[in-house]
Amino acid sequence: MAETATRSKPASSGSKSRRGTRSGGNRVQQRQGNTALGSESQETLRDYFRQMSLIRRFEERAAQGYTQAKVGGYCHLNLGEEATVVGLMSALRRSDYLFTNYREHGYAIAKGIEPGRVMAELYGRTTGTSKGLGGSMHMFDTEVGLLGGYGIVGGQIPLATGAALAIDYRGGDEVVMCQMGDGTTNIGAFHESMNIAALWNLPVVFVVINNYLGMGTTVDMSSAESELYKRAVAYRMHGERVDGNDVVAVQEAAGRLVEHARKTGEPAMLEAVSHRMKGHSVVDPAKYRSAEDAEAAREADPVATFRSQLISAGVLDEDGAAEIERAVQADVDAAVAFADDSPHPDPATLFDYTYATPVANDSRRLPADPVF
Amino acid sequence: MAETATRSKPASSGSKSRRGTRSGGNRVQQRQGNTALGSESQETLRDYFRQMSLIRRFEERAAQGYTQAKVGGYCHLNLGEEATVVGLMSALRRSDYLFTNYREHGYAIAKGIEPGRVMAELYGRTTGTSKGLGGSMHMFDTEVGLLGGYGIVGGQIPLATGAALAIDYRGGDEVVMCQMGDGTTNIGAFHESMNIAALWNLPVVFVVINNYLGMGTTVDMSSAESELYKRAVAYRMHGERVDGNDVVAVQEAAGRLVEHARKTGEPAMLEAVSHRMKGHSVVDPAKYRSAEDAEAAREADPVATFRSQLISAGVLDEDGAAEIERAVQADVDAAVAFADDSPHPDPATLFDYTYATPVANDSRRLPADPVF
Amino acid sequence: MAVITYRQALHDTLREEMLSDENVFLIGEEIGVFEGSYKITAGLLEEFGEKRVRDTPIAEEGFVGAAVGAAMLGLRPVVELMTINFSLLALDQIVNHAAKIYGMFGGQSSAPMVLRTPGGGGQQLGATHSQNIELYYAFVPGLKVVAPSTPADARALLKASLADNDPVLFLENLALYNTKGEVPEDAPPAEIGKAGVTRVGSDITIIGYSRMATVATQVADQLSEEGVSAEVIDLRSLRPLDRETLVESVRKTGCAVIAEDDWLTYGVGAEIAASISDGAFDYLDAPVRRVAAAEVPLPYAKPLERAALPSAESLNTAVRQTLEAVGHRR
Amino acid sequence: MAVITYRQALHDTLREEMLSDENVFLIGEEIGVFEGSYKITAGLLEEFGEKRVRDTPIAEEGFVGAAVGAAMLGLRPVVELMTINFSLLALDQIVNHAAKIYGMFGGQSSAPMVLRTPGGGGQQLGATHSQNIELYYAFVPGLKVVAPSTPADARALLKASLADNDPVLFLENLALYNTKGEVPEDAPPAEIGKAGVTRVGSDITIIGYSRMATVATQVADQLSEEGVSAEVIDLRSLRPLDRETLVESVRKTGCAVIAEDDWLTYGVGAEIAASISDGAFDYLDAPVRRVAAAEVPLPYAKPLERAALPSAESLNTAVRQTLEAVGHRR
Ligand SMILES: Cc1ncc(C[n+]2csc(CCOP(=O)(O)OP(=O)(O)O)c2C)c(N)n1
Ligand SMILES: Cc1ncc(C[n+]2csc(CCOP(=O)(O)OP(=O)(O)O)c2C)c(N)n1
Ligand SMILES: [Mg+2]
Ligand SMILES: [Mg+2]
Repeated sequence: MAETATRSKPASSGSKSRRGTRSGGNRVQQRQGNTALGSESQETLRDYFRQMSLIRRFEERAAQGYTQAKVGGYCHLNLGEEATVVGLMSALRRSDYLFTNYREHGYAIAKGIEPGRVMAELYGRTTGTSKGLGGSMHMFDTEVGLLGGYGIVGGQIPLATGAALAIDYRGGDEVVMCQMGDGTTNIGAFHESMNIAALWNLPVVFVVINNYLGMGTTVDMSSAESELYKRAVAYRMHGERVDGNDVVAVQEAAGRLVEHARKTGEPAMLEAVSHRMKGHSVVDPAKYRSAEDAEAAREADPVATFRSQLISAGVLDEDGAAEIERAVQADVDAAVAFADDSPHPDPATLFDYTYATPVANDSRRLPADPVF
Repeated sequence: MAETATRSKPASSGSKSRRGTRSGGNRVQQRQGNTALGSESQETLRDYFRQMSLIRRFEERAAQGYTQAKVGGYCHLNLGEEATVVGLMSALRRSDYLFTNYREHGYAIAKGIEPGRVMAELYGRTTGTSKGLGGSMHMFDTEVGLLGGYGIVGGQIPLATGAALAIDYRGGDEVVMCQMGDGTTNIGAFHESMNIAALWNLPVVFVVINNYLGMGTTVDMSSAESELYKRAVAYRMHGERVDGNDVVAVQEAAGRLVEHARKTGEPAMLEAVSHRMKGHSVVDPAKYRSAEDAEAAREADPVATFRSQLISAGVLDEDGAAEIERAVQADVDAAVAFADDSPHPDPATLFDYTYATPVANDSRRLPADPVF
Repeated sequence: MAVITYRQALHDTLREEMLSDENVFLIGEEIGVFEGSYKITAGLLEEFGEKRVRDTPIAEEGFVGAAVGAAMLGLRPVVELMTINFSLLALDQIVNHAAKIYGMFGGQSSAPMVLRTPGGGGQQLGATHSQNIELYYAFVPGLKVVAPSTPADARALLKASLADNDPVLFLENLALYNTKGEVPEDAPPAEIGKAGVTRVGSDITIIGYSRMATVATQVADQLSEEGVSAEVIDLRSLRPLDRETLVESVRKTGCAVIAEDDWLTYGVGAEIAASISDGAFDYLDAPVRRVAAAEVPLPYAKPLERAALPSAESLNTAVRQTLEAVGHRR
Repeated sequence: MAVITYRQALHDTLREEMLSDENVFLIGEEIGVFEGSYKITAGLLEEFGEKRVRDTPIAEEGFVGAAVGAAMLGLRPVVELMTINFSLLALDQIVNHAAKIYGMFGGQSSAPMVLRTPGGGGQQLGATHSQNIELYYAFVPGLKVVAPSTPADARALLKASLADNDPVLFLENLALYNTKGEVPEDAPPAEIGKAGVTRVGSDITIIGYSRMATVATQVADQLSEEGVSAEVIDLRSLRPLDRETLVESVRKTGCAVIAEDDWLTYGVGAEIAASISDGAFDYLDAPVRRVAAAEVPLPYAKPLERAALPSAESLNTAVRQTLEAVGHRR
C-alpha cells in the first residue's frame, strides 16, 4: 500500500458555507493565551507601550491627512496591529533587513525611521523616506535596513529571499524579516520563495500577519489550510503561531526565530494572529464586516490592553501612561509639521530617478514634447 | 507558548551536499514494495502489458523519427514510465478529462487516441491530434478527453483546476486528472491551484510523476520537501505515494482517488515514483547521470518486469508475450506508415487557426507582405 | 435612453448577460463580499449567489488559469483583474495558454472568456499601480483587446466580448468609472475590430482610446470653438486594429496626433503612428505626433505625477503645434 | 583575435567576469549540473562551485526575484532564463520590482543584474516556445534591453551590462548560438543605448537586431552583388533606443526596411518605423517597410512555421519592392 499524508479535517464543512462568514474558533483560542509580561525590563515594556502608542497616534493622523487631501493614493494603516509591529521590530537588529507589504508605516517607525520622514512620504515631500516618490505603500531606508514596502501582493517575498541569499553568499550575520498578510500565503511567490529559502538554508524569517482578512475576504474563504503556520511543513520549515496582540509574546517568538536564523542560517515562518481595526485602506468603510466581528476587533485593541496590563502590573501608573501619550502626541504633531513644511518635489527632477547608471539616448520627454 | 508545526528532519544535511547527487533512500524503499497482480482479470493484465509494450515501442520509434528528421522540436518520451501511464489511464473513464505536461505521447495513446494520429502529430501532419500545429508537446483530442499536453511547466495545473470548476458548476460527474512532473511542484501555479481546488472542493486528481529528475535537477536539489505527496497537507488535501513501476498499484490508487473525487468532489494528490530511462528529451545524452543511477533506471524497466511477472504468474506464456509484442510492433509500423503518408499542412491555412470567431481587420500578412 | 455612469453600464450589462446565459459567471478577487474594488459587481453576489459570483484567493495565475480551463469546457467566465498591473502575474496563463488554445491544438477548443481590468494612472497610486500595459495583450495573436471610452461603448463592447469565442481583454480605466453618458438599451453589440469616428472634422485627426479618447474629444471641442475642425477617432479595439479608419481619416485631414496614456517608446501609439505614416504616406503634411506618458516609473508625489501624465493641456499643445507645422490658419 | 561562436563568447565573458568580480554569480534553471539548456555555462559549476553557479528549482518568479533581492544588497547576479517565453512567469518581478527599485524608492537602491535569455523561433518548438517578446521589456522605463547579434557584440554588451547598475535584459537568440565571428579580446565594453552601422551604404537603410541583424547583413551582401548599396543598422540596444543613428541613416538613403523576428502589429519595428517616419519625414521617398513574423501562434509543422517567419528571402523581397517604389535603378 501507498504511504498516505495526514489529512486534517477542515474546520467547516464545505467551501460554500465558508463564504462571507468567518469561523471564529481559532481566533478565540488565540485570545485566551495568558499574556505575561515576560522577562523584559520595565523600561523595555514602557518603551513598547510608547512605540505602540506612537504608531496608533501616527496612523490616526495619517487617516486625517488623507481626509484633508494631504495624503493621496492608497493608504493602509496598522491600527490594531501595533503589538505585532513593535514585537517584531524589537526582535531585529538595526543591521537586519526588513521587507514588508504596503501596510508598513508602523514598521518604518519601529525599525527606526523618524516619524517626520514617514509622514513626509505620505505627504509626498522630498524629505520623505522615498523622497516622495513612493508614497504610503513604498517606504524605504537603507540606513535602518527597511528594504521596502511593496504594493504588489507577495512581491516582497522573492526579494527578501534574495537578500537572505546575499547575506549567505557573503557569510554575513544579518537576518532578513519578510512581512506579509494572511491573504498573501495563497500566491505563487509565497510557495516558490518558501521552497527556495528552505532548500538553500537562507536566513530569513517569514512573518504572516493573520488579521483574518485580505480586503474583504476571510482566511477561510481564501486558504484551504487556514492555520497558516502549518503551510511551512510543505517545505520542511519550522512554522509557529503567536498571539499578535501580545507584544511580549511576539517579541519572544520572533526573537527566537531570528536568532536561530542568525546562528544556523535556517529560515522559519511565524504567524502572528492579529486584528485589523478599520477598513482595508483609509477609504474602505468595511460594510462587509459583521457587527460582532468589528466589535471584537475594537475590543481586542492591543494598545489599550497593554496599557491596562502595564498599569495593573505596576510598570506604569495612569500619569506615566498619560505622559507617554502626551509625548507621542507631540512627536506626531512634530511629524505633521515637518511634513507640512517640507518641499514638494520639483517637476524638473522627474527624470532623475529612472536609471542608476545614465546611458546614451535615454528618453526624457514630457507628454507635450515632440520625439524630434 | 505558540503552537508549533511538525518539522521533519531533511534526509540530507544541507543544501550544498544535495547538489549533483541523489539521495537514494526513498527510491529503494519504493522498489521493495510487493508487486501483487491484484484482483484484475487476466485479460485486463494482458491488456496492460499490451498497452505498456505499445507505448514502449511507440516511443522508440518516435526517437528514431527524430533521428530521421521526421520529427522536430522538442521530443520527450515516456520510456520507463509505461506502468504509470497505463495505470493512470486505466483509472479514467473516456468522459473524464486529462491535462498533461509535454511528456504525453503515452497518455494520448492510453487515453484512446489512435497511435497513427499521435505519430502524425509528431510528423507535423494534418491527420495529427492537433492537425500538426502542436507537435510532440501539444497533443489534444476532445473525443477522448485529452485536453492538452502543455509545454510551459505547470501551465496545465490552473487549466485542469478550471475544468474541474466547470464540472462542479454544471453538476457533472466527470473527473479531471492533472499530470505533472516532480520538478513542477516547485512552481507557483502548483500552489495556487492546489489551494483553489481544495478550497472549492473540485473534482481533480493531481498526479505527480516523480522520476527524480527535472531535466538534470534532482528532487533533492529542487524540493525542500522531497516526499512530494506530503505537500498536499498544506491544502488539507489528501496525498499519497505509489510505486509508479507497478501498473496494478497505480491503477488501484488512481482509481480510488478518481472515484472518490467523482463521488465527493474532493481533490487529491497522487505521487507516482517512477524512472526516466533516457535523457530529458531525445537530444539529451544525460551525461549528468551517474552510472549507478542510469543502471538503476534500466534495471527497473517496468515493461520487462511486468512481462516476467505475468509469465511467472501464468497469465502469459513466452509465445503469448511475443505475440503481443509482434502485434504492437505492427501497430507502430502502421502508425509510422499512416504518419508518413499523411499530408503536410498547406501554408495557405496558416491564418485559419488564430481565432475561433473571425472579426474585422484581423492581420493575415505573411512576412513579405506590406501593411498597405 | 438612460444617462448612466460607465460603472453602471458595466454593472448592468454584466447582470443582463448573467440573466440571459447561465454559463456566464464572474470570478475574481473581492468581487463578491467586498462588491468589487471599484464596485462594478456590487449586489451581484446577493442576486446570483456564490456559484455565479466567485470570490477568489489572491492567486492571479491560478484563478485566471481556472477561468481558461472552465472556458475550454464551454462556460463563459468574466474575470475581473483588480487592476491591469496585477495581470502580469497571470500573463503566462493569458499569453501562453488562453491565446494559444485555439491555434495550438488545431481549432478543437477555444477559451471564450472576458478579462475585465482597469488601467490608468493619476490617482497617486505610484509606480506599480498606475501602469498602462494593454500593449502586452494587444501584441498577442489569439487575443482580442477592446477599450471602451464611454458608457455606451462599455455596454456594446462587453456584449460583443461575451458573444465572442476567443479570449478578450476588456480594458477599463480608473478615471472613467464615474463618467456619464447616454446608453441606448436596445443597441446591438459593437463590432470588435472597428474603430469609431466620434467627431467628424477636416483639419486634423486626433486618435485615442480609453481615457485618452475622451480627452481627445474634449480637446476637439475646445479647438472647435476656435474654428479648428478636428476629427476624433476612438480606436475601441486595439487588436484587431482598424487601420483603414485611421488612414482614411488622415488621408482627408493630412495630419494626426495620437493621445495615449501609456509610455511613448514602443507604446500603442507607435503602431498607430507607423501605420498612418505608411498608409497615408502621400497625404501627410507633417509627422504624426504622439502625446504619451513620460517614460519613468510613475512617482507618487502629485506635482511629479501631474507632469508625467498626458492631459488635455499637453494634447492641446501638440495639436496646435501640428496645425502650425502644416500651416493651418485659424 | 579569435574566431569563436556566439555561445563561446558568452561563456568566456561570463567566466572572465566571474574571475574578476566575486560578486558576480550565475543563477538559473539547469545551468550547473546540466551545464545549461544551450550549454552557455558548461564547465562553470565545476570551476566555480555551487555558490557561484546556482541551479534553481523551476520557479521563475522565485529565483528571478531572489536575484533582484540579492542585487539590492550589492551582488551582481546573472540570471539565465531558459527561454524568453518562460520569462512571462517572472515578469512581475522584473517589471514591477527590478525596474522600479531605483525610481520608486528615490534612488536609494538599485538592482544591478543581467537577465540573459534567448528568443527565437524556427526550431519547431511550437506556439509557446518560439516567441519574441523582448517588447515586453523594451517598453519599460527602468529596464535596459540589449540584443547582440555577433560574438563580438555578445562580449562587449555583456561586459557593459555587468558594469551597469540597472537591471539589463540581455536578449540572445537560439539561432545565433552557433554562429561565428571575430572577437577582439581587448575590446572595451559596448556603450548601452547606441546602435551600430554594420554596413555603410547609400541606397536604402535596413534595420535589424538580434538574429534579424545578421539576416539584414546577409541581404545587404546579396544586394551589393547587384550594385545596390544598402546601409545596415544593428540596433544593439532596444532600450534606450538610438533614434539619432536611425534617422541620420534614413536622411541619407531616403528609405528604410525593418527586419524583426517578432509579430508585426505593435512589435519593436512599430517604434522604429514611427521614429523614422517622424525624424526623417522630409527625407523619406517611400513608406518605411516592415518585415516581421506572421501574426499567428507559431505552428509546429515545418511548412507553416517556415511560411510564418521572416527570412532573408522575405527581407530581400521587401527591400527590392521598396527600392522599386523609390525608383532606384540597379
Ligand atoms: C498581486 C496583487 N493582487 C491583488 C492586489 C490587491 N490587494 C491589495 S491588498 C490585498 C489584500 C491582501 O491581504 P493580506 O495579505 O491579508 O494583507 P492585509 O491587507 O490584511 O495586511 C489585495 C487583494 C495586489 N496589490 N497585488
Ligand atoms: C515555466 C517553464 N520553465 C522551464 C521550462 C523548461 N523545462 C522543460 S521540462 C523541465 C523539467 C520539468 O521536470 P519535471 O516537472 O520533473 O517533469 P519531467 O520532465 O521529469 O517529466 C524544464 C525545466 C519550461 N518548459 N517551462
Ligand atoms: Mg490580512
Ligand atoms: Mg521529473
